[in-house]
Amino acid sequence: MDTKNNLDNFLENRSELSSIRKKLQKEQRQIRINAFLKNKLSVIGLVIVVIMILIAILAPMIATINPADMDVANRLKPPSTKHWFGTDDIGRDVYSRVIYGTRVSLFVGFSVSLISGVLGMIIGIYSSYNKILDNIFMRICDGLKSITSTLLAICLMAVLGASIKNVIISLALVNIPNIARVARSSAFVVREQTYIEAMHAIGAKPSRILWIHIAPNTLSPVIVQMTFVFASSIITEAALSFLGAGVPAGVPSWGSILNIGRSHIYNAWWLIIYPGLFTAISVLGLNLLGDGIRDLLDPLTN
Amino acid sequence: MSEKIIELQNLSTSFRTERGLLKAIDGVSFDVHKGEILGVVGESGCGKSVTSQTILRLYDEKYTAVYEGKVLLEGEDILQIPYKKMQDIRGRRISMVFQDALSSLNPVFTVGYQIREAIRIHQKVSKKQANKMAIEMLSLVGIPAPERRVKQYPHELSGGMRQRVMIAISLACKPRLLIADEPTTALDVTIQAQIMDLIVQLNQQLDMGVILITHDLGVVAETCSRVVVMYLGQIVEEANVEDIFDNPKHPYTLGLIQSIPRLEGDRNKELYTIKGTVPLLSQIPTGCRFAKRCPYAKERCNTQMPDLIPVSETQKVRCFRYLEGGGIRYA
Amino acid sequence: MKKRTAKWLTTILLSATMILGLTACNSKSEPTTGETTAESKAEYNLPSNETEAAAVDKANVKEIMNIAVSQEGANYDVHKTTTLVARQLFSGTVWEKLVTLNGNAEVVPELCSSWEMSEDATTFTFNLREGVLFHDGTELKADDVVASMNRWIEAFSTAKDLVGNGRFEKVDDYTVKIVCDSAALTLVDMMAGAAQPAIVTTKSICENEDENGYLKEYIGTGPYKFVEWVQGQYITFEKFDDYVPYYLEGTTEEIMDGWAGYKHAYTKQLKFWYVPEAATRVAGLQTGQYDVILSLDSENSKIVEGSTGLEVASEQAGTIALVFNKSEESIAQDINIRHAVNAVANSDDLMMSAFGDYYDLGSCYMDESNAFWLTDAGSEYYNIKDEAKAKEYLETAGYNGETFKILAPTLNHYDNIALVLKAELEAIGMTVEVETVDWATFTTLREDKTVFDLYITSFASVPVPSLKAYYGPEYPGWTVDDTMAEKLAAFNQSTTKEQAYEAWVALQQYSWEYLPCINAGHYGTGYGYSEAVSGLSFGNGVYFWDAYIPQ
Amino acid sequence: MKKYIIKRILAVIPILLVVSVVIFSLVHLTPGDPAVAILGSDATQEDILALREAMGLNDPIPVQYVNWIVDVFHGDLGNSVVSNAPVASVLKGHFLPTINLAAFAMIISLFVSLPLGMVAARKRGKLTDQIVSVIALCGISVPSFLLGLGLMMLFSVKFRIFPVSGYAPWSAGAIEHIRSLTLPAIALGFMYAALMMRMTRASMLEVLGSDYIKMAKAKGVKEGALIGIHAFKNALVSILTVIGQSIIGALSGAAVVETVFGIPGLGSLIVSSIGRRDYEVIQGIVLLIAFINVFINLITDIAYSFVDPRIRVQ
Repeated sequence: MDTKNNLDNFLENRSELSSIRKKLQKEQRQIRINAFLKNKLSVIGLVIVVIMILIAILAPMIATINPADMDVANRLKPPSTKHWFGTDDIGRDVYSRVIYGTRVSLFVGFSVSLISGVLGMIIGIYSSYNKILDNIFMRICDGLKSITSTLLAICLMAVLGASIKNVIISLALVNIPNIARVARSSAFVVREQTYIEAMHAIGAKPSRILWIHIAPNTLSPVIVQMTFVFASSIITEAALSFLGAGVPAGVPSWGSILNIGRSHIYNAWWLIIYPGLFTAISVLGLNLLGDGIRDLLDPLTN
Repeated sequence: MSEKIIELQNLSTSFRTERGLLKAIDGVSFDVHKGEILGVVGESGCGKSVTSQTILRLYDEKYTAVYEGKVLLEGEDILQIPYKKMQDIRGRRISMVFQDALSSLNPVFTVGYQIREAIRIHQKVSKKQANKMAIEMLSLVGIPAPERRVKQYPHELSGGMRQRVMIAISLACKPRLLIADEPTTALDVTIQAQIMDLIVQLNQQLDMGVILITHDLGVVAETCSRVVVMYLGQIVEEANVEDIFDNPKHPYTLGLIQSIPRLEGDRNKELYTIKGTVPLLSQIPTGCRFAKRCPYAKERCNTQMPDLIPVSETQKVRCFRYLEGGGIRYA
Repeated sequence: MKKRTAKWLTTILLSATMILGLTACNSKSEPTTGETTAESKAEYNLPSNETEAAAVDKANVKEIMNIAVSQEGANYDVHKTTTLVARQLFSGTVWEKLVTLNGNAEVVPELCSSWEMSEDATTFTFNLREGVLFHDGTELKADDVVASMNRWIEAFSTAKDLVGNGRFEKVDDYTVKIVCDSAALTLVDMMAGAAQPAIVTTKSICENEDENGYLKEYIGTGPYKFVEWVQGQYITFEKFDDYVPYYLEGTTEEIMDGWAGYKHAYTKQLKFWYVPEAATRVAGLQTGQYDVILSLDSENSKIVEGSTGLEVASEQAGTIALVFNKSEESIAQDINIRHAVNAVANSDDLMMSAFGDYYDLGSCYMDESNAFWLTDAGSEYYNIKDEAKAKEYLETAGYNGETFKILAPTLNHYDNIALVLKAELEAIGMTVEVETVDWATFTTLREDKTVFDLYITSFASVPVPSLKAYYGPEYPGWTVDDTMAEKLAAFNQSTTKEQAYEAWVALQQYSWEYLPCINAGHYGTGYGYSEAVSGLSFGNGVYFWDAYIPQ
Repeated sequence: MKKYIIKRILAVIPILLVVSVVIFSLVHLTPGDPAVAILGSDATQEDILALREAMGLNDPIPVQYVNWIVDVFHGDLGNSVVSNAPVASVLKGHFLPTINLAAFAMIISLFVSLPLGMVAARKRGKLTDQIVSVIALCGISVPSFLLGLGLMMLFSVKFRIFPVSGYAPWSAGAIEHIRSLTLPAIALGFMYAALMMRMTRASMLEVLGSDYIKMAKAKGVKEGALIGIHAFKNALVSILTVIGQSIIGALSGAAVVETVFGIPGLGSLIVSSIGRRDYEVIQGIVLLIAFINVFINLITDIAYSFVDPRIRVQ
């Protein structure tokens, strides 16, 4: 019997099987989406995140004053009809800066989770495939992980200097090991499955197996992980900026407003409360949504 | 006849679900006498396990389950006593052996601990004494070198051994009634037989009542004196074991018996199966619950619910067709 | 422009403050030399200390005083470090110098009983006080002074430049002298008040350096001895029982004037806590955890003032300078660009953005506390806020949208100054980029001629104008200009103070024309303390040699 | 077991090597140098240049690395570039406050999270559960520095119950010590309490649905023992994982909280050391943290085998 025929047979059988599986999956998915929508907390999370995204997109319309405009004479003024959230220490409008800060936070969170998600997945999947690579990557990941994310981020920021780009690079680097681990372990599980073994047996190309058959199966846990990376990046960015090692002075970000508020905690509560609330609520929303997505994509953990 | 240990009177259990109350068992009545083994048979999902767990009130009564009817344990209705008092009944007067010993034994405690715990909950004995008793129990259920076994964890034992341990735990306080919920399902055939023998032997030795829940009619034939056949939360037939096999009255019972593979007879003949599957609890039909799958069903079966009617001193059946015809002529 | 009810008492109060037993002699006239061009004045408030020395009941004084400071030194070898906290904590308290400054920033004797300068201002002779004891029990002798002073000269390049090859030498056990290569009129001023104070320790301590060349032990002659430094936590001083106090020249009263005079050391133990967070220092003061806190900014000082039982003192602390890159790599090499920036800079906004109310304007490069050197030379260029003129300058310079790079450290909100300046420059059509980095990065980056056109920094109060670093060709910003060098040399070669002052006026005038940097204004700092604390000495810091809390 | 531990400890070496290379490169890639930290902000340019030369900061980086790592393997972490104190003694001085803070935070969060998590699992879907879930969500959503600032405003400034900042060592008395650490520990521990709460709830739920719990119930085991002993011991494995991760997180997350509360621990030391470019100290801290991290992972793994006999260390 020639291999080709064998392969065709195999693929045919497999496609039949997979069409059944797909149907089942679709049904399952529908059930889970219903469950997701029934779960009030997930919906609240979704609403918060959607509002955040809207705020970020519509920032120029929602904001009342150009966030970079300063009026030093009116510095540190409490909330008023002109400045809804008061002014900061060089007289910029805190409300507008908080609104624009949503953009920065979302951008940082999104970029970090995307970059670390993609790179982490590539590393994780390759590691699952090649023992030598695995050893190298995993030792490096172990090393990075054992430095702990906060310290590593602080050190990286010291090297790179304050800028949004560098915050994203640092946080992505910090989060890659986590995602790589998740991708690697679920790739391992998929790899052990019979059909992958069978594909090896009939001589399918490794890269094809990796990217067409293994990678998609690691997607769900990676996406779940990414939502949490999203949330934690927003916190870490705020913490870095709070320590003065995050985004540079001119950029309106929640963390940098908090950093200013830190030295005015007695006389300018509005510099802490508003960005603080925005940070906490968005992270809350993302976490709620993350929980929902996890239940949606990864029923095993439920 | 000897004294009744337990008597179920019109027992129903409903579960609170998102779709409202769902009745899992409906008007179940039977009794078990001292020294007797009662078999409860039926396909999965027919309410056997719900019945047994209801007897022990294992469901969460605040949030999940609602019980109706009576469960008389030596004349006392244990559905009415305070929930806390159940702790004294469980394990001491009624105990239970579960299907899968691997998952039913706590993996993080030693075998000895789990037996001792059962003893010390109900009896005031020292730890040392309890340990001695545990070792005795293990040898009672036929485990070799029990002194060594008490120190072992469930995962270190074989499947049969684990099942014996579970029986040892159940019998630790010499209960009046043992409920064995499919005790052999997960085991090899040879081990199955050993475990069943053990249960029969202990039943005689300790003079207790046993409710044997199973879907395996073969096991029933060998061990039970009386049989209750359940379908979709109801008893459809109750009879002595001989009558069930020789003279089944309900079409469902008949179907079950016919689907037992036999050594004699035509091997090439396809094995009988009852068509269809047990419907979900939420889709219980209005008439006879078996009607949809019954080869003999008539108009009336689809609209009206038959009662469980005694047809002889020892036999009861729930079927219009049988009652009408004075007996269905089963081909 | 701001008009505030000026309570412009810094100079006056400086003198008044320190004089124990005297009521503030507010009648003293305005600074004798030069008028400040201050257009707006911070409401500084340095309280005068009116406690009668005799009235202090020593038996009923709290044993420990807790002080919160915002900085921690890498070490406290003040010969070598310029860290503000090192000199504020140790100077006059643990260490003493041959000479020090009185309330009028005049040089007066401390460890010496008198000193003489030769006519040509090259030779200085110091007669030591006898019987002064170090904390290790040994007596102060010429050998100790020679070792200490020469160590200081080696460590302090400005002094080294001034004295040339001259070094201190022993004349007898109680006399030392130094012969400088050329006129070194300001040597004693430096010894008395430089950022690297010329403190005196024992000869053996001077020689007992660690591998990096820092003192291993801090042994001085001051009223308090150093006990312990727990890094990251606190520094403890304890009263030195064998301290030998001295009287101000010409008095026998137990009083002080500025940093000089009779120190009592009423409190047994001084504990300086390292508390980097401003808010935490304030909260600690409010809860009584600390008796005195340093580095209070203008907003927090309002909070402290508003709290019952708490007081605030404040004073000028230094100048903010916008230093231009005058190398070929920068567009600021063009003097017209520099003038354009200067013309549009709004000093009020620049200063306020970083210091709130704790600033005042003034074209003088020197601070009010050094009254002798004040001058309004060049004030016509200061804070003119003329956009049209700025645009003219830009046109002359042929400016064509080149990026103007501002470098600022994140320290003390200097980044705010950069942002405000950016906005102002953009208003006249300049393209501006701001880079804000931490202090360590800043000090390295500014050495690179290509990364900035202007950077923002501060200069703490110095006793002599020549200590202003930005006149040097080596200092980042690279002032390479013949006229400037000539005028600086004229200052350095002066042999009398009057001559030096003339030279300084000319130098400052030329500075405003040449603009090596823009002097944006003077910043202030505050101190918060509990009402219960008496006897604090203010003036270029707060000092605790007479401080006490009655029980 | 012994063999396993030795094997695991040996496995630490490559990790620490990776860590050392990473941190050494990071530290030396950082712009700026310690000269200014040593000389102060008003130092003259000449003095700075002279010091830089004297400190040998101009050696090639690989040479510096090899020198350092060889010393480290001899147990010598070097001397602080800035204060010249031995790094080991600097770390020792800052280690206790951080350990105490982290331990206190862990104790608080364990005492809060475990019972609450168990109760929430027991009352799944009911009001109690929802309240606990919301608290847990807030916990993982409120950054510790924000919580710290809030607690400080409320309990130190307004009610004056706790000191605002600073650290009182054990030697200052147990009460003072605990008082000085209470607020920072809460600020730091809240997030980990939340994580543990979620994990406890989730794994308790999983366990409570298992057959052996039903079996124990059928045996007559009382409610308390059922949850507290039978279920808990089983849930403990996954809870232990979170506890281990939380301890590590608390150690490194302390950086921000320590800065807010002025606690002289490793966290504030690393923040200030970065500001001063105190290379050796930064390297020392990171190595120490990495070592603790690996060590805690080892302890957790060994603890697993005590909790769950099915997990064998090998």
